[in-house]
Amino acid sequence: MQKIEAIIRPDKLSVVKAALEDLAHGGMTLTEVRGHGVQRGVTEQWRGRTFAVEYLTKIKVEMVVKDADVDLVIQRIVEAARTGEVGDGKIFVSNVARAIRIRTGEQDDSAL
Amino acid sequence: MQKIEAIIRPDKLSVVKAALEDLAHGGMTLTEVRGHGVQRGVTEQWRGRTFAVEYLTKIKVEMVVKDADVDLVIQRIVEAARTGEVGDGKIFVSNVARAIRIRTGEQDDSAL
Amino acid sequence: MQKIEAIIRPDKLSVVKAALEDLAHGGMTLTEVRGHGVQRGVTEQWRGRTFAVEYLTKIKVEMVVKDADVDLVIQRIVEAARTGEVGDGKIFVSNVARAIRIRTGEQDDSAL
Amino acid sequence: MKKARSLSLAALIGGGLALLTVGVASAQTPDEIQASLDDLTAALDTMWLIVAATLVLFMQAGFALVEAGFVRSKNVTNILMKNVLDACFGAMVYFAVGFGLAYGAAEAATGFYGSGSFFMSGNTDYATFFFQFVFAATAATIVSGAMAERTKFSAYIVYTVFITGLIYPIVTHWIWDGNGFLTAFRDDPMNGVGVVDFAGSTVVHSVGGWAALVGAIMVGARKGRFVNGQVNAFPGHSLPLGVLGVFILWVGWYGFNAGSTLGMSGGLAEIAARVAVTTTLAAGAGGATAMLLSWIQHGKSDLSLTLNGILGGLVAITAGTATLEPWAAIVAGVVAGFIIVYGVALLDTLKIDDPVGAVPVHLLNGIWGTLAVGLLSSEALMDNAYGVTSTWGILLGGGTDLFVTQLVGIAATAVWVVLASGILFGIIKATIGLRVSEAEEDAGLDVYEHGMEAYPEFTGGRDPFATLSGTGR
Amino acid sequence: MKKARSLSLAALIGGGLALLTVGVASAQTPDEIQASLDDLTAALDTMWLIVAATLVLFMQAGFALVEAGFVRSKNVTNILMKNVLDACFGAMVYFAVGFGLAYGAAEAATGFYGSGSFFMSGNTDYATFFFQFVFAATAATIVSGAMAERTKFSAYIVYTVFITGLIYPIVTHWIWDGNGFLTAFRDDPMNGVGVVDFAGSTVVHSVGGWAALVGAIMVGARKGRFVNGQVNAFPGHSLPLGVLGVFILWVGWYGFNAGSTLGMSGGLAEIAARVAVTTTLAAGAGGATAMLLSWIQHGKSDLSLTLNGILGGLVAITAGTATLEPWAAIVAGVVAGFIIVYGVALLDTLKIDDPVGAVPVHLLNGIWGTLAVGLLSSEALMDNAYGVTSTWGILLGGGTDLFVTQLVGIAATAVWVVLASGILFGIIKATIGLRVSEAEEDAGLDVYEHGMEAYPEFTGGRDPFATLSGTGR
Amino acid sequence: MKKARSLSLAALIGGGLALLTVGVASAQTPDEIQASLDDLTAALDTMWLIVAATLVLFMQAGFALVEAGFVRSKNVTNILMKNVLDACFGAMVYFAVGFGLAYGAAEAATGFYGSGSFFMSGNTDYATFFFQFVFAATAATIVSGAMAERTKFSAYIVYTVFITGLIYPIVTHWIWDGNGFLTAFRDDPMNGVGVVDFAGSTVVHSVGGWAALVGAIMVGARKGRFVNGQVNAFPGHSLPLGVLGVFILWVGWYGFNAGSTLGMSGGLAEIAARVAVTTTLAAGAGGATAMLLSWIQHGKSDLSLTLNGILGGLVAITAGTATLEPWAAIVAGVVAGFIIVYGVALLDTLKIDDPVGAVPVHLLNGIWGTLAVGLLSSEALMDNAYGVTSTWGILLGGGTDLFVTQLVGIAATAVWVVLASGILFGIIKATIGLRVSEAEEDAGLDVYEHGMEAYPEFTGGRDPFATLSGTGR
Ligand SMILES: Nc1ncnc2c1ncn2[C@@H]1O[C@H](COP(=O)(O)OP(=O)(O)O)[C@@H](O)[C@H]1O
Ligand SMILES: Nc1ncnc2c1ncn2[C@@H]1O[C@H](COP(=O)(O)OP(=O)(O)O)[C@@H](O)[C@H]1O
Ligand SMILES: Nc1ncnc2c1ncn2[C@@H]1O[C@H](COP(=O)(O)OP(=O)(O)O)[C@@H](O)[C@H]1O
Repeated sequence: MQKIEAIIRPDKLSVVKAALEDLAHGGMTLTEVRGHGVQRGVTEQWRGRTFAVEYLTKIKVEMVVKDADVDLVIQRIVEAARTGEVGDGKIFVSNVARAIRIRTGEQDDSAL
Repeated sequence: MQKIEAIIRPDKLSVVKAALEDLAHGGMTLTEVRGHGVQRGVTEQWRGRTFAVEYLTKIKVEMVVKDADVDLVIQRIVEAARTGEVGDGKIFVSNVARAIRIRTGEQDDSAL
Repeated sequence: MQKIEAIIRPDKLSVVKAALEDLAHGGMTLTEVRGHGVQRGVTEQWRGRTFAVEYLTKIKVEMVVKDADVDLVIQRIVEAARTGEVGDGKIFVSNVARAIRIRTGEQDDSAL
Repeated sequence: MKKARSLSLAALIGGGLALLTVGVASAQTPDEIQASLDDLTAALDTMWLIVAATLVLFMQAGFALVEAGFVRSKNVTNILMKNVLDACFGAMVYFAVGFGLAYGAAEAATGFYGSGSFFMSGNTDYATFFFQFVFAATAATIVSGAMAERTKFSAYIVYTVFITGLIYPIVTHWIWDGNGFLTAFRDDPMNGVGVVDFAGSTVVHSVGGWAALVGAIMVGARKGRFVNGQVNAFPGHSLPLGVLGVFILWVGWYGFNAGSTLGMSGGLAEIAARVAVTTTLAAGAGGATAMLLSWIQHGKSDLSLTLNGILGGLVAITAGTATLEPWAAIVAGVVAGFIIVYGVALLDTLKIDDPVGAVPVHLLNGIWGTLAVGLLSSEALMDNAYGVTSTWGILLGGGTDLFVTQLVGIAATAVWVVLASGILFGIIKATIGLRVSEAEEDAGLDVYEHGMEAYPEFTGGRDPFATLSGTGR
Repeated sequence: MKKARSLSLAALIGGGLALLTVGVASAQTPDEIQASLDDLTAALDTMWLIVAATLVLFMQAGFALVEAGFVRSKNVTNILMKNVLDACFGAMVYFAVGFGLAYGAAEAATGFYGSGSFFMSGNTDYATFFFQFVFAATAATIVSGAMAERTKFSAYIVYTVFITGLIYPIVTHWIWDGNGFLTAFRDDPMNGVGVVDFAGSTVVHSVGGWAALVGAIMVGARKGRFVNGQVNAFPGHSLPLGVLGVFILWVGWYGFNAGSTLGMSGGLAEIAARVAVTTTLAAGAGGATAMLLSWIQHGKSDLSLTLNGILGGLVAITAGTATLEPWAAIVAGVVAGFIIVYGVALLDTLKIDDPVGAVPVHLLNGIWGTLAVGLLSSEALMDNAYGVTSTWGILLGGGTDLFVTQLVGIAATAVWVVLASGILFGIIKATIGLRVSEAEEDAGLDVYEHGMEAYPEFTGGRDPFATLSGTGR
Repeated sequence: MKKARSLSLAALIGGGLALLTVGVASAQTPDEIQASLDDLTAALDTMWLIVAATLVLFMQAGFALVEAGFVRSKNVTNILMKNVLDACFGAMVYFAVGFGLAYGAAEAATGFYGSGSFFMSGNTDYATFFFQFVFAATAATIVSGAMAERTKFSAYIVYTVFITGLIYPIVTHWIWDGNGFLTAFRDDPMNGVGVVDFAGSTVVHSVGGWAALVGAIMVGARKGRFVNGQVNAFPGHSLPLGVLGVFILWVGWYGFNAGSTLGMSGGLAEIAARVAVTTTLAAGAGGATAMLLSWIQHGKSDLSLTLNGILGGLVAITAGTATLEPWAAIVAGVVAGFIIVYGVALLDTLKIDDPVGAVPVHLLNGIWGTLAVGLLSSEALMDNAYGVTSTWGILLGGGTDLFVTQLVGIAATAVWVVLASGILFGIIKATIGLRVSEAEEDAGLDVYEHGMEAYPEFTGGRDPFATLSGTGR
């Protein structure tokens, strides 16, 4: 099993989700994060003084999927989340040793 | 060392925490996440129009533990977090290469 | 590639960021988390009754870096985030199998 | 005359230049002068009633905010809904039956309940109705705070209707209606004085407070509040809401207390001004005392208790606001501060769960305020405000008549409200049920009862998931 | 005399002991008595206008909170800014031209527009100006809610200036100025009665409502609201703000409605008191009805609709608040509740996006309220308030004159406001543009238009990133 | 008579049908008529004082919200606590000594301080006390904003007591008491006119502002605000709180300014109405100007500066609200807007850290408002409000007498408040300490000083950790 962590634009979440809907994936977990990369922040002001907000809100989508599904999921996410502008985000893939479904105690692939 | 990531119901957090109290675990890190799995969301309404809230609030509990402790910790979490209803959550285990305690610079198992 | 996850004090974030500025690192992702370790919480009160807030706010800094950069990044973070008091936090390092830049489709090291 | 009035209206609206005095004809004969004087007097007194009632209505917002700020965010929509409906249903119910039970003066009326004026039939004293209604709404609103975070919404609707329509009006009749068996306004008041409750420490606050206590006991404590002999604190989710609510209540209290002169003419203005001062001093003393006590106890000053202390001081001065000298108002407020700090702790000991402190604020201080009249009222002011010279505060040498009468008022109110609300909550419990399910309590009443979160966005401050949460069905 | 007044001022301020009566000389001759009576009458009526106008100005805060609470957090700074500027620019513009167009009585004035009193020149009736200004500010503020979350800030500034300075004052002149061609205050009113709109269901609320409708249509729906025939809900980010806003509006409405007597003397006090009661009952009925309907429809009671229902009830009673009996006020409120629930749904069906419900609340209920006068006004109260005995509510046997006149008033207002605001929004669209870019709409107007988030901290509740966000340039 | 009054009370409360006029006996003799007139006059003026004072007290909520909204969430409980206690302690202290120092008229009183009326002894003018107290509370509350986010809570308690009890009352005595050496209400005022400060640009706002400036300097800037020559912005955590606060202040300002007529009879109503209009126009002009300036400077309109601009305009009109024509009020407001935008920047340059802008709003515009009287007061209105015909605004040809007197007033106030508050803060610093520790400042004052977070839940919007955070001890 692999964990796919995609850091995407908040407003792309619904598109990404739709793109993954038909896959038989078991679930996903979302976290609100703040990111900093090539993309720089916006300028805001407070009582006449401007300042840079250097971290922008992003959504981290985490999905643990079967090894066989990794490529397809990545491809779908890339297609759905891309705008071509800086700030589109990144995908990181790492190995997962075990998975357990708390409700049933099922393990690994059948737990996803 | 292994990282145990458990995604649980928010109201099970105190039970899970109590179940782990007597273990000599070094610490844990919690994140509020939104999850989507077998469990579907609730229906809410706004000015007469209903809509589905498809992501439900969950807590992600992260603990990095010695290899020897992994099974026990998992077992405790599963017991504490289970209700038997959909939405109980999942546990993912992955390998951690190094650990450092910032305060002392201690490394790996002794840093946990 | 390795993922460096550092859990630090919120007020150390700006120092850590400054310490990493000159490195050619590609980006970082931040999450607000609540942590529990050697450090115990603070006491608060509500209508005459005191209680312990057992989880304290921490920032999780995630950076995926080239293998060659790992040691330097860790060293910088440790130096910047240390106060010597309990609660300084921890750093965990784990392996990342793949990285993809969504905007361009670049892979692995060149995607960082 | 009516034509003239409508013309004057036209003139006032239309001609930007028209002087405002055109409404008054050139009255010169003694009779015309008298008519003008009567008109001005009525106008002035009516205006005061309307302004004061508007301030009291604003207190609904204050209660809503205090209660919302003091509960957890998962139950905020629910507590807001209840406060909103207290006003909405309250208006209907008090119009239909409540006002008549309180002040109806038909033949059927006795010293125990009024009759007549239902649906305002045959009664055109709208200013009085408006002023009395806002008090009724206040009494009803007290209960929702004490029963917050676990009471069924349908149960709430039933009990609020009965409190506004039946339980509260009866006590009003007893103590404030000229026919009431306890009133100071009868020709032959009890012990020559009757119960002195100027603006309602007993009539409004204790009534709400007793019902709140009975309700809190019957619905039981919130899950997890008292566990294995340990008392867990459930901090309220927003102190700014709580503070704003208390300031709004404080401001509204000038309508509540000073407005209870019911007019400004005939020397009432002087009383109203003094009432404003005693109200201010008691509020300040209550807040300062609770703050200092909490500081001494825990080494840190507690804003939540300070807020309760201010409200406690206000409730405590409500009965005696016209008959206590300023120094006595400060005494009343200081004692109120103590009552808050120890009263909150006492409820915890008794395992009675009152999330917002309605019982210490409204019941305990309502009782204390009513007793304070019997203890501290000055001779001169009892005469000035009630025309009573035979008895005044026991501690100032005024004998026991007043104090004993106050005790009777407190006791009668306690018996009636405890019985009536006990039966009411008992019937509700046996039929539609009083309490939500455990699952609902865990998840919060907002989603289960109303399908609506108070802060539906992820962080309360910015919503990356907004595009999703709105997927329509 | 002036010296005397200043001396009295000095005495009042300086001497804590000075009696408040020193301002009045010892008037004994009939003329002096008359002068005193006139002074008191003017003082009383002016005071009422000032107090009522202050309450109405407070409604600006109510609108700001309701609109802020009902939008998503990324657009909160923007909607707050608009509400703040409605009051700021409104004051300038109404002072310069609006008041003159509404009530100017110079030769050039006709039945269709006023002239004179621009910049208050030659007019010292400041109480009237103050009272009329706060109504103008209300009309302007209605529009921003319906066009929230996607309208350019510069476009907003242009349209708000024209609504306050031109569109609203013209209708005021027609219906409220003594010269207006539709007014009830002419010597020869249309159909012997003129349009009866006591406090502005049509003059204020429909005017704002029509402009809101035209604006909402012309700016288009928010991105993602209507997709593939599906209607997506965008829940407002904070219900406590919404509830507080509604309570503030409810409280302010007593200034709005009861204050529209424009005085207290000459029997007006009695009208004001009755107005307060009908206002209360309609608000309660509107809220209760909307709540029950939503409960029946979805099995869960909807707080957002309940809030709209209260406001709908208030708008619906605004025209007839002085001529409807209490029972009729309840009828008006109940119908208002239905209009809210079905009106909100209707707009969705028509794919008109009105984030806060300005159209159902202000336009639909403004029309309903104006019609309700023609249907339900009682004979006695038409006489009492307007001195009209020839016609009253059609359902009470008062013939068609009143009802038809009300229809004419509604239609005339519709034609003018739709045309004028259509042209206004058309020109804005063609020049500076009406709508922000898609990118700006996605990210929120707060950052793009104002560089300022409403809740700049990460979680809205605690900011670990605060030290960073403040890095100066 | 007293019996009659109490009977009328009974009748009013008891009999729903009783007419409101029963309080007035059938006065027919000239003396009885005169008595009725005197009673009505006193009632009317007292009512105005009570209503106005209530509005001013509401400003405490406004200050609390603006200050809370403009600081970071980790210090919100602390700033709320301070605002709550300003009112609580203020009431005690002003009752005990402040009022006597300001208006006490005992033999010992001089032109420099009052004496007598301590604890209201021998003084029953409660309306005046109530009105004066709410002004005192306002002055005290200004300071907490400028010293927010780093001042010790115990230090705060000490300084607020001294400002309310000593520093503020002295200036009040000088300028508003009939004996004060600078007052316009003496028989022989300085330069034939005395300092003209109708509602307190100098007496209230500059006093608070000077103390705020001294305090902000002596406590030092917040950690991280000025680093290596760079100025870091610390955005306030909630703009909705800030906006609501400003609206509440704006509304309360009608009590503050118009209420300062201290009555309605004897032609004062006319002044009050004009005051309401100039107040409105200056507020609008201040807000609009600050908004436009910020837009020009940064390309984006800045809501935080707009809010400061409105408050600046209100402070600037406070002194001259009765003697400036409407156009001049707009001028005063426009200048106030400039002062806000450049004043805020100036403080940054001077490295003085004033989190909420108290110095530009209250001090700079307090000075400007006092000078504006000397520059722009019209001849007619100086006569109308003060009975002075010898001097008026310098720019309108009224000579230098008024302007010079205003300068003296400003200077005398500056010297006294800077000295007194400098000594006060110096002693506090040397004894209990003025500033919290660095660790406390980092973590926020809420947890360290009060053990209470303003938004204790994780996200401010929903609390998954709630079950934990409440584990009792
Ligand atoms: N090396 C990295 N480690 C962790 N997170 C990263 C890294 N690089 C980028 N990110 C995350 O991805 C987001 C998008 O990165 P950015 O460089 O702006 O994207 P792009 O390359 O598409 O312009 C960042 O905001 C950050 O959250
Ligand atoms: N494959 C997955 N990858 C990441 N998170 C997952 C995955 N499957 C489930 N989750 C997380 O676990 C939570 C519970 O999943 P769910 O399927 O509802 O549990 P159960 O199987 O017990 O009914 C989800 O809300 C989601 O956050
Ligand atoms: N074994 C662990 N697994 C996950 N997170 C941990 C672990 N140990 C510590 N942490 C995180 O690190 C933070 C700091 O830990 P703590 O033990 O207080 O630090 P220190 O050792 O420097 O005193 C904790 O709040 C928690 O978030």
